[in-house]
Amino acid sequence: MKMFVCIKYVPDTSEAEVKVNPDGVTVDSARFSFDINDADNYAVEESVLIKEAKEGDITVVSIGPKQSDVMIRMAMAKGCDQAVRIEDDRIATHDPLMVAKVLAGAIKGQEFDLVLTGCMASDDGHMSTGVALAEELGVSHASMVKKVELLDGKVRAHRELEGGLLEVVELELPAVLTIQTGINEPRYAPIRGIRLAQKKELKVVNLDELGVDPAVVGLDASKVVLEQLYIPEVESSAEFIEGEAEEKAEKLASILVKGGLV
Amino acid sequence: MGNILVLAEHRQGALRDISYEMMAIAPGLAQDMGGEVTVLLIGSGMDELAKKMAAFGSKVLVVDDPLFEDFNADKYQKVLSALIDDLKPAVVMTGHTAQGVDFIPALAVEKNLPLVAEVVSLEYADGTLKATRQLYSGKVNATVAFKPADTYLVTIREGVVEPPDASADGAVEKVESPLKDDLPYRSFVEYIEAEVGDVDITQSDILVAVGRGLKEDKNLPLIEELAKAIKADIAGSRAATDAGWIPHDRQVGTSGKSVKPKLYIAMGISGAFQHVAGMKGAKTVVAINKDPEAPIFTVADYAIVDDMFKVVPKLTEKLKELKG
Amino acid sequence: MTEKPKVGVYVCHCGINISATVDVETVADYALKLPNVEVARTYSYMCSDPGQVLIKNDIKEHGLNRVIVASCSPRMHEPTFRKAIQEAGLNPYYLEMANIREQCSWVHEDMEEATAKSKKLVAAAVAKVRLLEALESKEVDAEPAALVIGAGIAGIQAALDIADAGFKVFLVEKTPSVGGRMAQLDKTFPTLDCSACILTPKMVDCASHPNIELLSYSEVEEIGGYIGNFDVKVRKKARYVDFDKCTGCGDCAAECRVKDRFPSEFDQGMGKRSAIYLPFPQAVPAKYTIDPESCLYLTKGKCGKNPKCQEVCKAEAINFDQEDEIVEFKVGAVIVATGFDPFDASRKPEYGYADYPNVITGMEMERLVSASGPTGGKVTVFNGEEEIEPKEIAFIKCVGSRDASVGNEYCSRVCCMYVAKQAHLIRDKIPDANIRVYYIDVRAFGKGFEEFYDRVRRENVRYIRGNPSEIFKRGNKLVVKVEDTLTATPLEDEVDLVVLGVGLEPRADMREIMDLLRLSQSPDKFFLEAHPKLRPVDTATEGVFLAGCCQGPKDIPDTVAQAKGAASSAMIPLARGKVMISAQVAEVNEATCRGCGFCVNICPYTAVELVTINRFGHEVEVARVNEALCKGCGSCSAGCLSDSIQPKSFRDYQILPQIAALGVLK
Amino acid sequence: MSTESQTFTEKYDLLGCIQCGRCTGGCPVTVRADLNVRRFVYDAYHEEKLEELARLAEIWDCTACHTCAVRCPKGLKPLEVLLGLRTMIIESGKVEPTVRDALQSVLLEGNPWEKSRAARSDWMEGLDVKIAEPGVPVENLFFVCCTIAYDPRVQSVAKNIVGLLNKAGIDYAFLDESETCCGSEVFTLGEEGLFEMLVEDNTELLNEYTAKRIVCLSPHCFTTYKTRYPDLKAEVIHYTQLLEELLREGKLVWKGDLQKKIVFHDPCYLGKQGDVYDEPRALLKSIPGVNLVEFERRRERSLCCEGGGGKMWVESESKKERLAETRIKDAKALEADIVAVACPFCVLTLEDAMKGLGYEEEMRVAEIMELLGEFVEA
Amino acid sequence: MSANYEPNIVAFLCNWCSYAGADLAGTSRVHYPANIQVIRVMCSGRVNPLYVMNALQQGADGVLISGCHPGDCHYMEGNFYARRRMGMLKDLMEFVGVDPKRFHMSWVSASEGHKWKEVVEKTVEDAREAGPFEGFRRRQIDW
Repeated sequence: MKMFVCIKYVPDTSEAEVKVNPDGVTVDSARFSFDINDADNYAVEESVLIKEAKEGDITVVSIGPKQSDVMIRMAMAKGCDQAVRIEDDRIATHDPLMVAKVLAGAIKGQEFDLVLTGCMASDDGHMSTGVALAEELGVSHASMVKKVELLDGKVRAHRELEGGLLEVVELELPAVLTIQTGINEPRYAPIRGIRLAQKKELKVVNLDELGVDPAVVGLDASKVVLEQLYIPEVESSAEFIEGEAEEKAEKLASILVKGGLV
Repeated sequence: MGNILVLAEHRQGALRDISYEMMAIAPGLAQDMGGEVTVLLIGSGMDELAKKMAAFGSKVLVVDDPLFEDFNADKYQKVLSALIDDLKPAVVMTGHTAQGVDFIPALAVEKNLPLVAEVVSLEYADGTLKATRQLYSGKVNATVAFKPADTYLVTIREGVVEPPDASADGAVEKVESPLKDDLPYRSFVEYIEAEVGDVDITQSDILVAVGRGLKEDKNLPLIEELAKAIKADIAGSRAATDAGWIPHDRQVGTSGKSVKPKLYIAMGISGAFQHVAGMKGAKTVVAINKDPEAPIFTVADYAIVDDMFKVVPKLTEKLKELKG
Repeated sequence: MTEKPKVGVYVCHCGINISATVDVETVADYALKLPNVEVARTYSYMCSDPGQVLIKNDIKEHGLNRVIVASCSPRMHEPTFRKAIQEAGLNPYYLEMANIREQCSWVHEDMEEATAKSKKLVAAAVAKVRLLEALESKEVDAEPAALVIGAGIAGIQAALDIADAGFKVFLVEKTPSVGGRMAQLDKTFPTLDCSACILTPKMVDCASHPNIELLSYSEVEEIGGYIGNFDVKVRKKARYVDFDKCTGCGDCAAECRVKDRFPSEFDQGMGKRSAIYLPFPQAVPAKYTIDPESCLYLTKGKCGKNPKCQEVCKAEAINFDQEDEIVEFKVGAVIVATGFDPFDASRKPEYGYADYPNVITGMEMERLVSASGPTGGKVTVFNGEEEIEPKEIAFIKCVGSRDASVGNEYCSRVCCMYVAKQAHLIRDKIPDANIRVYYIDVRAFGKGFEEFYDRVRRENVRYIRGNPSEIFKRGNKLVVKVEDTLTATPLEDEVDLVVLGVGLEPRADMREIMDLLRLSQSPDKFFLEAHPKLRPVDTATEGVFLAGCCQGPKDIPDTVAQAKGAASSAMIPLARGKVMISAQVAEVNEATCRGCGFCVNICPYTAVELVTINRFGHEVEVARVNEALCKGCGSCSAGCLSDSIQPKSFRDYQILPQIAALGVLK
Repeated sequence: MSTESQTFTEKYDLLGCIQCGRCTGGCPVTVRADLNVRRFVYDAYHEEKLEELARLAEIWDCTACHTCAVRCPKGLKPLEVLLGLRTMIIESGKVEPTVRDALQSVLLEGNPWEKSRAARSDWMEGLDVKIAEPGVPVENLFFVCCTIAYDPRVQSVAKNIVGLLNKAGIDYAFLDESETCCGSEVFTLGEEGLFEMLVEDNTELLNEYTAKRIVCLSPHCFTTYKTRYPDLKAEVIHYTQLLEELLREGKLVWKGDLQKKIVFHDPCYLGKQGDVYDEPRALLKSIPGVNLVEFERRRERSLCCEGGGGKMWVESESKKERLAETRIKDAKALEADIVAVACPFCVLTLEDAMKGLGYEEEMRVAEIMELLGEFVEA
Repeated sequence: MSANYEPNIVAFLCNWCSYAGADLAGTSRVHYPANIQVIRVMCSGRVNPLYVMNALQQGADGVLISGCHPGDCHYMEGNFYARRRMGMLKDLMEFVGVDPKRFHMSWVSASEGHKWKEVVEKTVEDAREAGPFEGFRRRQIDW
C-alpha cells in the first residue's frame, strides 16, 4: 500500500488573542503555539494503521516553513517513511485550489494507492484542499471519512454526514480520502522515536525543484483575493444574564435559539 | 447576466435546512447582480421536494433520474459541470455541508473556477463579488474578493440565516440528466445510523456538563431532559464522574477528555484550571453557577449566576417551546 | 652491594586462583630473561611447605641471594616468605613480592591482559629486589601490663583473663560503673538465664582482682609509643564524691533536691535518677557520682543553703572541689572493648518513636520487662490517654539494620533473637496478648537459636513477613502500615504497643578511640580488624586488639569468645617480655645532609633530631633518626631537599627502578 | 554509562530487592488502588513478562510520591520500575490522549498544559519583575513552574513573591517566557527521552545565568532540579527556604493579624523528597495570630495528595475515597480554618477535595505564599 | 588518539589504607581495567613528587596516588603532606603543559574495595581521554 499523507502546520488560536497585522491580510502569530492540524494528525495515524495492517510505505507531504519539521519528524516517528516539505513563498496559500495544485505536483508521477489528508484545516477551514487534490490527481475521493476499510482494489469509506449519520461509499483505488477527526486515536510520538526518525529522509524543495510552475499556483493564478482580515465584534467577556431565575432561563433560551446554537 | 444557481440539498427523502437558508441569501444577491435565482434539485423522485423548493418563488430545475437515488459526488460534479456549461450561472451556491464540500472543490478544479468555501455572507458591488468567511474558529473574519470570472462557486455555512417565508409558487422544470451511465469509481453502499448510547463526547456538537453542583444523582433526570431537548450529550467535571453521576469516559479535563463542541453548557461547575483546559476548544460557553466568583465565568460567553435547579427546568421548557 | 644479585622468581598458581587468569608459565619464562634472574619456577601453592622447600633448596643449590614471590598480597604472606628465606640463610629483607592475585588475577578477566600485567609486576619486583639491603630487626623490652578500654562484658572478660595470667591490667571505663550493655538486659537468649545473675560476679571480680586497676568514670586521653611500650594518659573524671570515703549507702541520692528528676541512662530514660546517683543497684564500684550537668550546685553554684547530699553524707564523702585527675602509666598491649550504641530509633521518623510513648525500642523493652526495671517488670504503656496493659503488640525487626536509608547495611545479628526472647517474655506476662512480629528474614544461626525460635512461634507469636513502613496514630491505637508479603496484602494493623527491634551501631564516640590508636573503620563503621578471617581480633596497629561489639554486632557468647581471643593475643608480647620492632626505619646520609631540619618538623613521632657532627673539620648540624621511635613512613624522605634521609627498603634508588620497569614495558 | 545497553533488571537493580515489603507497606495509594509496587519489582525480573506488566492499569496509579524509594532499605527506587513500564507504553506511542497531549505540549510549548509558550510570562503583567539576563550574575534566580505560571488559581504564588522580594530588597531575577518545564511530570509519566532532552536544554539554559541559587516555587521543580540535574551549577532551593532565611535576617515584616487555626500539609516533593520540613512551618508561625496545628500524619509520614506522578493527566479507575479527601477530613477533625501547603499541585487536589466535601464555607486551602502575600508589611 | 590506545598507569598506594583497599577489591572479585600497576609505599607521604614526574618520563600516561582518608593516616599526618605536595605538583604540571587528567589523587580506605574500582576506572578513563603521553623525552635509565 503506497500512501501519501498531506499535513499542515497550523497555529492553535483557541486561547490566544488574535491580532491582525497592519498589512490587513495576515495575523500576528508571535504568541501562537503551532502544531500539526488536528484532522491531519488523524490522517497520519490512519495511514500508519493501514501500514501496520497491510504493510506499505508512507510519504508525508507538507507545505510550510522550517519550523514545521518537528511536526514532520513526529509523523515519521509514528511510522511514516519519508517526507517532502515544500517551502516557497510564491504559493497563494490562501486559496486551497492553489495549494492542491502544489500538493499534486509533489505526488503526480509517482505510484500510489491512497492519499490521505485531514478533512479541514483548523486555521482557515476551507475543507477544500483534499477534494481539489483528488481532481488534480484525477482519482476518486471521499471526504470527511470516519472509517476506512480496504477491500481488494477498492476502499470502503464511511463518510460522516450531519447528525451523526454515516454514508458508506466504495471507491476504486487509487483514491484520496479526507479524514475526519475521531476516526482513530492518534498515537504519541516519543522523543526517542523522533530522534530515530532523524535518519529518515526529509526532502525540502521549492516549486522549481518540484517542477511546478510558480505562475500556476501564485497570487496571480489564484482567482480569489484575500482583501481584508478583521476581528469581528464580539463581547470580549461573558454576558451576564440578569433577572429572576426564570427570567434568566427564558432569556438564555432565546439567545441559544436565535443564535442558532441549538 | 448575474444568475444564481442554488443547489438544494436533500437526504433520505427530505430537504435539509441549508436548502431553505440559501433561499434567504440568493434572491437578494441575484437582485444586486441583476439576475435571477434558479434552484437545482438532483435526485430520484423529486416531485414533492421540488414543490417545496418552488414555494420560495424561484424556478426549480429538477434532474430526476434513478441514477441519483443516492448522493454521489462524482455524479453531482458531472451534472453541475454540464449545467454550468448550459446555464452559465454567475454564481453556483451550495451548502457548506458534507455534500457540498465533497464535490464543489473538485468541480472548481475541473472547470477552473474560483471557489470560496464556508461563506457567511456575500456582497456584490461595483462589479465585484465579495464573500465574508471566518478563520481561526471564528476569531477572525476575512473578506475575499473574486477576480472576474464567468462563474463563481460558493458554499454557504449552515445556520447563518433564518429561512425566509415559503408561500410563493415557483415553476418546476425537469431537465434531462446530462449523465447517461453510471460512474464506476465511486458507489454508494448504505447509510449507517450513529449508534445510540455509545457517545464520544470529543465528537459532540453540544455538551451539557455538570459538576459538583448537581449534588446527587437523583438530580440527573433534570439534566437529561435538557440534553434531550437540544440533542446534547451529557458530560461532567471530575467531581461529577468521581461521584459516579456521570460515566468516567465523559469526564472533561486534563485527566479526562478534551472536547470541542459548538456549545458547552457548564452547570454547577466552578471551572478549575484542569477542567477549563479540557473545554477550551468549545465555541460558545454558557455557565450557570451560583458562585459569582467561580472561574468558569472568565471563560463563559453567557453567564447566569443562580442556582442551577431554579434555572434548568425553565430553560428546558422554554427551549422546547422555541424549538417547537 | 658487593655481591652480584642472583634472583630467584617463584610464580604461584594459588590453585587456580592465579593460574586461571594469569598464564604463570609465561610469566616464569619471561622472568628468566630478566637481568640477574637465575631461577624462575611456578608451583601450585608457593606458601605450602613443599613450595617453601622449593625456594629454600634453590637458595642453597643456586646460591640465590634475592627472592621474588609472585603470588598474593604481601599483606598476606610476606612474613611467611621472609621466614622461609631466613631459614635458608638469607636476610629476610632480601624478599620482594609481586601481588599477582589480589591486584591482578582476581580483578581482571582477560588472560592476556592479566598475564602482561603480571610480567610487569614481576619485572618491577626484580628491579627493586636487586637493590634491597640486608636489615636487622631489633628487639626491645615489653611492659608486662595491658590496657583494656571499656568495661562491658568484653572488657571485663579480657581484663580478667589477662589478670588471671598474672599481668597487670588497667581497665578504663567511661561511665561510673562497669557492666556495660549486658547489665541492662533482662534475660538472655536462647537459654533465658538472667543477665545480671551471670554478669554481676564478674563485675565484682574485676573490681577486686589484685592485678586489675579499675579506672571507672575515666577516659583515655592519650596513647603514645608502640607495641610493648605504650604510654597511656587517662583522665579520671571528678565524681565530686570521695571514692574512698563513699560507703554507697545512698542517703545522698534519697535527699537530693532534684531527686528522681533526670532520666536514668541505665533505664534507657524510662526510669529517673537524682543528680547524685548510682547507675543501678548492682553497680561496681558501688560509689556514688554527681552528674555535673544536673547537679544544682555545680550548674547554678547554689543548692538551697547547703547541698543536701553534703548535709546527709555521714562519711563526708561529698567534695565539690574535686577535680579531674590525670593518671599515666605504661602498657605493652591495648585491648579496645568499647562496645556499641543501640540504633537511635528517632532516625527513622516514620516509626513515630519520638512522637508516641507506646513506640519503644528493644533496649527499652529490656528495662520494661526487667524485675529491676522502672515498672518492676510489669509491662504497661501510656497510649497517649492512659496507662494500659497492651493487648495488641507488634515487634518490628531490622530497625536501623540492613537499611541503606540510614547507612547501616549490615545485619545486627542479635535482633532476631532478642525479639523472639522478648515476645516470649511478654507471652509469659500477658498470656492473652496478640503478639506479632514483622520480619524480613529470621536469622537464627547460633547454638539453640532455631530451636528457640520454633518454640516462640508455637507460643502463638504470629510472624508476619513484611517490614513495616510507617506508624501513625488513629484514635488511641497505633496503626502499623505494612504489607504481608506472603499474601501480597497491604495491611493497616492497629496495636497498643510497638517494639522496635533496633540494631547495633558503632558508638557515637568511636572517632576518639580511632584517633588515639590510629585504627580504621570497616564499611559498616565498626573497627576494622587486621584480617577478617585470620586476624579477627588484631588491628593494623601492632599491639592493639579488638574485643566485642566495637568490631561488629555480636551476641554475648561471641563477645566473650572474642574477648578471650583478644586477651590471649595481647598476652603474647607480655609473656615474651620482648617485641620485635621494624627494621624498615629511616636513615640519614650524614655526608649529604645539610641540616635544614625539614625532616625534624615533618616527623610526627619526633623520631628525627638535629645533632652536631664534625665534617671535615667543621661543626655541622645533621639530622639523625631515633630508630626506636621511627615507624618508617617515609614522609621525611619526600620532604628532604637533598635526598639524604631515606626509609630502608623504600629508598629512592629502590623505588625509581620499579617505576622504570613498569614504564619501559609499556 | 549508556542506559540503552542495560537490561530492565540491571537498570532498576531488581536483584537488589529483598522483598521486605516496605515499599508497598508505605505506599499511600494501596488504600485506594490495587497497586503492589513490590510485586512489580519481583515480576519485572522476567523480561518476557514486561509487556504484560506494562499493560496493567495500576502502573498509572502511582503518584510518584517516592515514599517507597525513601523507605527502601536497599536504596532501590521501586516507583521507577513502574515508570520504566510507563516508558514502554509511552515509547509504543499508544497512550491516553490526555497524556499524549500533555507530553506533546511540553515538547512544543515547554509546558504540559497545552498553553502557548508566549503566554508563560503573562502573569507578570503589571508587576515590577526583574528579568534575568544571560551572563549577568544574580543571587537568586527564580523558577516559576508551568502550573503556577498558567493556572490563575495559583498564579498568586508567583505574583505575591515578586512583591515580597521587591520589599525585602534582595538580588533576584525571573526568567521570561524562555522558562521551560522542569520535566518532573514528564519523568514520572515515563517519557524518558523527552526528560533527557529537557535536562540537557534546561541545564544549558539555567547555567547561562550565573546564578548562585535557583529558587523554585514548586517543590516538584525543586526536587527535580536537585536530584535529576547533575550538571546544574547553581544550588537549588525552595522558596520557603529563601523566605525563612529572609525572615531570620529580619528582612520580612508582617502586618495585621490572622486569628486562624492553620494546619500545614507537607508536600511529598518538598518533605519526603526534599527534606524541607521546618521552613514552611517557620513562615506560617511568623504570621501574627496564627495558631499552627499539626496533622497526625505529618513530616516524613505525610499523606500524599495524589497530585504528582502525572496524575493530573491520568485518572485512577478507583472509586474509593481520594487521599486528598482523607486529608481534608483530618484537617476538619482538627478544626483547622486553613490548610496551608507549599505546592501548586497540593493546592489543586486539596481544594478540589475540600469543595467535594462541601467545606467551602468554613475552610480554606491556601498556598503559604498566598497567605504571606496578604500579610507582608508595606 | 589511536582507537586501540591503552594508557599505562602507575599508582602509588599507601600500605595501610589504599593498598589494603585494592587487596579488598581483589578478595571481593571486583573487576577493573588492567591498565594500572601498583607500587606499594608505606605512606602516601612517602611519595616524592619527583616519582610522578619520573613515572611520566619513563613511559606512564597517568599517575595515581592514593592514601588514607584525611584524618585516618596510619602515621597521623602523612597523607596531609601528600595532599599538599601533590597539590603543588599538579599546578606545576599544568604549568609545564601536562594535562591534569593524567594525575589523580584519591583517598581509599582499607574497606573501600568498590571505591578503588571507581578510582581506577576514572583514572584510566581520564588518561585515555588525554591520550598517549609524549610530553617528556622518554629516557630509559639504567639503574
